[in-house]
Amino acid sequence: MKAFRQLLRAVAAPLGAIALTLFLGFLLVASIADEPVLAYRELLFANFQSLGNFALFINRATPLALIAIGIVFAFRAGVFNVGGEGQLYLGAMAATVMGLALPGLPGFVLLPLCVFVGIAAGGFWGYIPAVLKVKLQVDEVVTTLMLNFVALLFTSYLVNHLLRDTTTYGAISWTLPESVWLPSIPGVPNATSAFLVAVVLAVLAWVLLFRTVWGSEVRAAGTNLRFAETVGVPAARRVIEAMIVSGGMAGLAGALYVLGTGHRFEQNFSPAYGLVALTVALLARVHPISALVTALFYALMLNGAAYMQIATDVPRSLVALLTGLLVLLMTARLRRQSSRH
Amino acid sequence: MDGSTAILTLQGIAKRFGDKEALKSVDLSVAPGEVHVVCGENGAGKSTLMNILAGIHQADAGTISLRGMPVSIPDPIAASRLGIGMVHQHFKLVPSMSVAENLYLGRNPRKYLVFSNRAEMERRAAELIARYRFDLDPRAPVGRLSVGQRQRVEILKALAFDAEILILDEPTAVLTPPEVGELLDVIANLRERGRTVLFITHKLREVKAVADHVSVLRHGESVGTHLAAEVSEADIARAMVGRQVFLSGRGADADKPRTFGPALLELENVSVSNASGRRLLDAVSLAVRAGEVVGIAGVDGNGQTELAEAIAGLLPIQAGTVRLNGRAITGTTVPERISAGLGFVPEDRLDRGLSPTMTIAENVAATNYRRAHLLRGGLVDPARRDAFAERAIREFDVRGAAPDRAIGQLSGGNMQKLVVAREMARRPRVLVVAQPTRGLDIGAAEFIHSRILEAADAGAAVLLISSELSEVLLLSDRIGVMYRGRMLAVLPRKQAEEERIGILMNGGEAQAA
Amino acid sequence: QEEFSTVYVMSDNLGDHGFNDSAAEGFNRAKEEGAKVRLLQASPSDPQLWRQNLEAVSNAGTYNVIFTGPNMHDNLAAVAPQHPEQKYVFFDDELAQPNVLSVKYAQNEGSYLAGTLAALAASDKASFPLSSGAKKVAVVAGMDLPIIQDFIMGFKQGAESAVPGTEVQVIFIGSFNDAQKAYDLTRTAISNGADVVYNVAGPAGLGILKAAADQNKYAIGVDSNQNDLHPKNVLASMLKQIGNSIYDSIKQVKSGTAPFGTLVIYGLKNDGVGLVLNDAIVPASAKAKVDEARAGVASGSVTVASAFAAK
Amino acid sequence: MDLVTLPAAVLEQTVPILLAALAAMITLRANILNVAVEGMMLVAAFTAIAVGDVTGNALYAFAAALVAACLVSQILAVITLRFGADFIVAGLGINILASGSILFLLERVYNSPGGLRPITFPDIWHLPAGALSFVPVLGPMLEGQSFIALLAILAIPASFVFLYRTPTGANLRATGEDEAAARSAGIRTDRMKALALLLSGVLAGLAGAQLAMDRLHFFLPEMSAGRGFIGLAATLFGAGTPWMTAAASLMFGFFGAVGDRLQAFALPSQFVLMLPYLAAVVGLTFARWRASTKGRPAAITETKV
Ligand SMILES: Nc1ncnc2c1ncn2[C@@H]1O[C@H](COP(=O)(O)OP(=O)(O)OP(=O)(O)O)[C@@H](O)[C@H]1O
Ligand SMILES: Nc1ncnc2c1ncn2[C@@H]1O[C@H](COP(=O)(O)OP(=O)(O)OP(=O)(O)O)[C@@H](O)[C@H]1O
Ligand SMILES: [Mg+2]
Ligand SMILES: [Mg+2]
Repeated sequence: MKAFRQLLRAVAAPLGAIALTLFLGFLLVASIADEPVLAYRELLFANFQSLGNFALFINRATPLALIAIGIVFAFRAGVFNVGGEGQLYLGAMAATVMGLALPGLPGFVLLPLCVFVGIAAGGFWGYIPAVLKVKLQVDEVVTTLMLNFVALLFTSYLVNHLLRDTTTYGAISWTLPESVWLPSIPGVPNATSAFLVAVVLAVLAWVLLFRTVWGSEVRAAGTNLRFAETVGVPAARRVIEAMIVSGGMAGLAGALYVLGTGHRFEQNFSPAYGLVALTVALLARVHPISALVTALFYALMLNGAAYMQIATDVPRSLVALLTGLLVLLMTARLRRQSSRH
Repeated sequence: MDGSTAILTLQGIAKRFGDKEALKSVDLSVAPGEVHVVCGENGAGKSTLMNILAGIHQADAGTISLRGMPVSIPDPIAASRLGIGMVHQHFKLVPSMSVAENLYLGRNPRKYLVFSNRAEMERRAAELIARYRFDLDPRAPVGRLSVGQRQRVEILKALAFDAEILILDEPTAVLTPPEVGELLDVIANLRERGRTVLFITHKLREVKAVADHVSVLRHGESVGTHLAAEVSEADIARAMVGRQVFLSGRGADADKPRTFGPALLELENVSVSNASGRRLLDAVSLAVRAGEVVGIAGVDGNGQTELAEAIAGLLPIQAGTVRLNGRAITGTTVPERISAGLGFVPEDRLDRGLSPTMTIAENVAATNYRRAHLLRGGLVDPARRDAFAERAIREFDVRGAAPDRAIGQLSGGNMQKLVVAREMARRPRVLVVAQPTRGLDIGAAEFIHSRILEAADAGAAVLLISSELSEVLLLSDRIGVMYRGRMLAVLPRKQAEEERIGILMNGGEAQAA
Repeated sequence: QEEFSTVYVMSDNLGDHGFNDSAAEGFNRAKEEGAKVRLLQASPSDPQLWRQNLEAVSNAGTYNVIFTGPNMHDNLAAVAPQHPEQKYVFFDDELAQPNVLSVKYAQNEGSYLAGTLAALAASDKASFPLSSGAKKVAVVAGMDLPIIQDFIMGFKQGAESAVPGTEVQVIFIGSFNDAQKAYDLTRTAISNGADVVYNVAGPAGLGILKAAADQNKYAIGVDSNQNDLHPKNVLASMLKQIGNSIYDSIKQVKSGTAPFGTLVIYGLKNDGVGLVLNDAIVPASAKAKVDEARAGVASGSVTVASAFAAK
Repeated sequence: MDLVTLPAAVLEQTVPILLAALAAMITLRANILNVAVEGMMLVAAFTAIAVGDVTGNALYAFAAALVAACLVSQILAVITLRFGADFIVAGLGINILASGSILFLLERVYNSPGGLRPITFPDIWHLPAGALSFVPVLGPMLEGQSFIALLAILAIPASFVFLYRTPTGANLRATGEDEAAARSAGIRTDRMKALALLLSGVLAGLAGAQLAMDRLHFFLPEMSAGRGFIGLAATLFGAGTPWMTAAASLMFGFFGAVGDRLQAFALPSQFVLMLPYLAAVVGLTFARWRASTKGRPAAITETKV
């Protein structure tokens, strides 16, 4: 019950900002579009107008949620993981390579293998900056950021020169064998069942972080390293583990994207999901379950915006504007900060 | 003393933080050129009151009069213009900057209008240092200074702008005994120069040593001002706490025969060096028996911290053996030592002792998840954990605490109680306690003392490390003295006259070992 | 049927002075003739958004024909079969579906001409005064993508066949937006001796042209006619006649003659790609040689290599 | 590889990163991780082109770019300092807002969502060729550089002098290092942070103006291409000190320029383009490793009592 109230508080906090942004946005839309009400109806509800739209909404939220939940682990361990994008790409690439390398294996073997190597690749990409931080105090913001570029370029090389489907014009790999395609969510065709994984993992992440000794050790290491050491927490190990989980989650997001949505690796498949998920995690106040909720909300806005653009003459840029405003206002408090503390 | 001659008069000062009434109604009158001590329990509102005088907080009600004129003090600059300077309980220094830069922080002398005039700044700093005969290098970065030196920088910072009234908030809490002596001299010196000093302390000895007047705060109210010469330490303690306080320990009845069990904590020639090869512990040997309290005295920085950390498993031991309950634990990890029966109260609660942003429940549970059965099916059971914390809060009388509050919001004394509570909860066979009452009021200190003694009575071996010689003398059955990483002597309490310990602490009489 | 309406589901933005703007030109021509036209722009790295747009307009069912741009292969493959009544035109790639008309451009053929011209310019100091005659040319490309490789292969082949031994530097920016880097790289190429730089970099290509102009060397534009951006330096522009082909397709759909279910390739033969010369600085002799090359490809006597396998 | 033009190329690649890095450095010293440099750069670049287009005056365009970036920085200041928003979230928000607003203006006002390319655009002053031919190495490196590039170089010592040789700089550093200490010394820490953001705006404005005005004379969305973040990395690499930050920026510039030249060897472009990023990770690791094996200076025992 208490946990629920806590959660409610975490979720309720940004509601004011959302309302304010929506209001400001409405004024903006009204000043431009002829039918602001229609525009807003599309923005908020078009995602639920058809199963198809709903599926796309789910598909949008899934990678965001998975990466954001991962980032929560890193943050809780005191690591600022800006590397979600690179971890995502490597995870997607690893799953693709595995699926293309052993197409003969039965799906029930190959699919878990693909998922596993995806997680491993992302986790490895989280492990490097974590070790450098723990052993040599190398700033993780720099390393994770730089490793993003490395991962993007590396996967770009692979997809263009080794795995490319030469029958199409795109920078896309050969299609994965259908045996490893993830099924859709029952009843919602084309909605990736990876979303269910995200839901389960959000809850699992919450349990791990707040209901296990491991979680409390990670958080102790993240808030006061010397305290952690003193009370017998292997702090360095926990930080590294949390980063492996963090990278692994992003890698999983990539693998599940490939297996559930794209069915092959595509260069530029991510509109900066890593960075958006970072925002999502921060807006969710670093809580895994509210990260899931925030990811859903964010996806709602993103996809709703597209419908708004299609249905009315509201320009696409207005949406970016609204999103920016939303992010900007979401952590603002409407009261002046107390001057001490 | 009547208001007309007073340099500073406070009337009806009140202050609340949210729903917490920190100050209800405080009256205070301070004569020019006196040393006025303010005491009170932790959380009585002393710091809050002084912060109001220093312009850091604003009073909700009441008046402040300076030399008979009512004044308002909206910010620290205004306070300094009015001649009020404050040395904070928690140092307010910038570690990377030099002494001179810290002294003139926010008020750098300039040249060519826009540039800092370093030469001038360092010259003035040197002058100031010389005037008060401090031993400080104006160019040394503050981060490299010892605690006592930093304290002096803080004092100079207040004096740099000709503070007529100098406020010192618990300046002695972190000082070594010799440093305390020097500080008291400085205060006397200031009084001679006609400065008025407002001095907050929990150490009643100091009150007797320097104060002209002593005022007592309790629960945000002033409960009286006395001539220091006319009241005893016990009187002040009673006024503070509202009841009689007995400071008792084993030292007081050292003659009483005691029997101890087998040695539970044994150190044999333990040596520790730092990365650059300097010996921090030099072949230290020591044994603490079941039921015994062994106190370690010594000037801070002679290896006491390292001794505690080496036992706790936080420093790698290069040579020698540590045995706990007869079993060698030299190379084992912290959790292994904890499960072997070690309890450890580190010297700095905010550094190693706690994670301030985590909840009270989590902090108290940190070393107890498995032993105290806080898990169910491998998962943390929040109800059990909260109940566990609840029990600690009750047993240790931690005021204003609830399991789900961040522990950093508690006062220092209350935090300290919870650290001790956490370590005692396991009923450790060996308990290492460092600086257990630093910054605590006399009531809280008495309480912690009695818990430490109870642990020993129940059969634990207690190693007490304190820079407070009186505390060591009060509690210990035997007393070890450390000097430059070596254990110079371990004396039975009866042979440990204060004077002899003092000589040992300064490295004298090395052959006594 | 009252009003003819069409929509272009883009995987990119307008304003690139290239492919997208060229497409928009074609739509605008159709618009002037009374068609209702909608252009749905989208971020170039968001396949899910393209899918969303594609599904939304397909579900709407109000468009006579839906155009989609490059990179949409999988999305179209998923959506088109679900809307068998809906007609689609797929640009710059191919998809075998009865309701999809695929349109491809032989950018390798156009680039072949660009390579021919570049090599001529780089070797002939007399007719091309800004050139050193050192037989060095360069391609500055956006990202290492298949379609870009198609450009490069054609260009190399053209250069080699026009002036054997011409050295072709290939340099990638790693982005289609980073015009500053494009500028720097172009200067690098020129300082390495290149006299002619072929722009294959989308929006960032503006930086290539500017750098060539600042260094007073030659450049060849791409996708739309960029000759007058720097009239003294841009020798020619390799055009995919996207606008034209879109306009033609719309007409065909209107009149019911569009060959849905097939692939149409626009190459040099049917003027779907071409090289627009900047006549002010390209002398007639060079023009003649380019024309000769064009004729060779168009007649089939020369085959230009491609980065794409035939299906 | 052409070694004669390499120094100049290194300098040119370094300048925008350096300016972005200094922008992030100034706020880092006030304890703000400024992720909004990217957004400020874009706004400045756009403003420069838009104003230059209208006025035909390079100086107006330049000034407008700086003012615009400063305005953005102050929006960030208000939302964080006045309304307590988180610096990082709000900074990311500023970036989205900046690119959104620019796109909005491009679509609505200019009808050209892909960018803004005025037919003619006023050039800015560049150091004429041969002006410094008497100086070896440095001379050819600096010739042809714009006054913004020269300003960028000057910004290194200037920021050093500001931080370490002026009272305001000292106040700013104190604010970043220990806010409570600064406040008790009577420093208005919120104002210091706002000031840091303002200076950051000036520097990011320079970076944006350089990007748009120095060579290109047009604006493209996303033309900053992550330089704001690379700059942030350079600052963290340089531990927030001016010279080290400059050195880190130079390293990025160096590997960028060398990478460009390596493309001539027909290596796969991806691996060449990776070079600056790999160099950053390896370099940083190596630097920390050296520091740790040299024996850390005797631990400064920070008493937090
Ligand atoms: N910033 C604050 N916010 C909320 N409560 C505060 C704040 N500062 C002080 N308090 C409350 O005011 C009370 C008085 O605190 P104060 O620091 O003045 O005590 P003190 O007498 O200095 O105690 P100590 O002896 O431990 O230093 C405390 O109990 C605390 O709860
Ligand atoms: N963020 C906060 N919210 C509420 N109360 C606070 C907060 N920070 C501090 N306090 C209160 O302010 C008081 C003064 O804090 P301070 O850090 O001076 O501790 P203290 O009691 O003086 O410490 P010590 O016992 O070591 O002397 C504490 O009693 C604490 O309860
Ligand atoms: Mg206090
Ligand atoms: Mg206190």
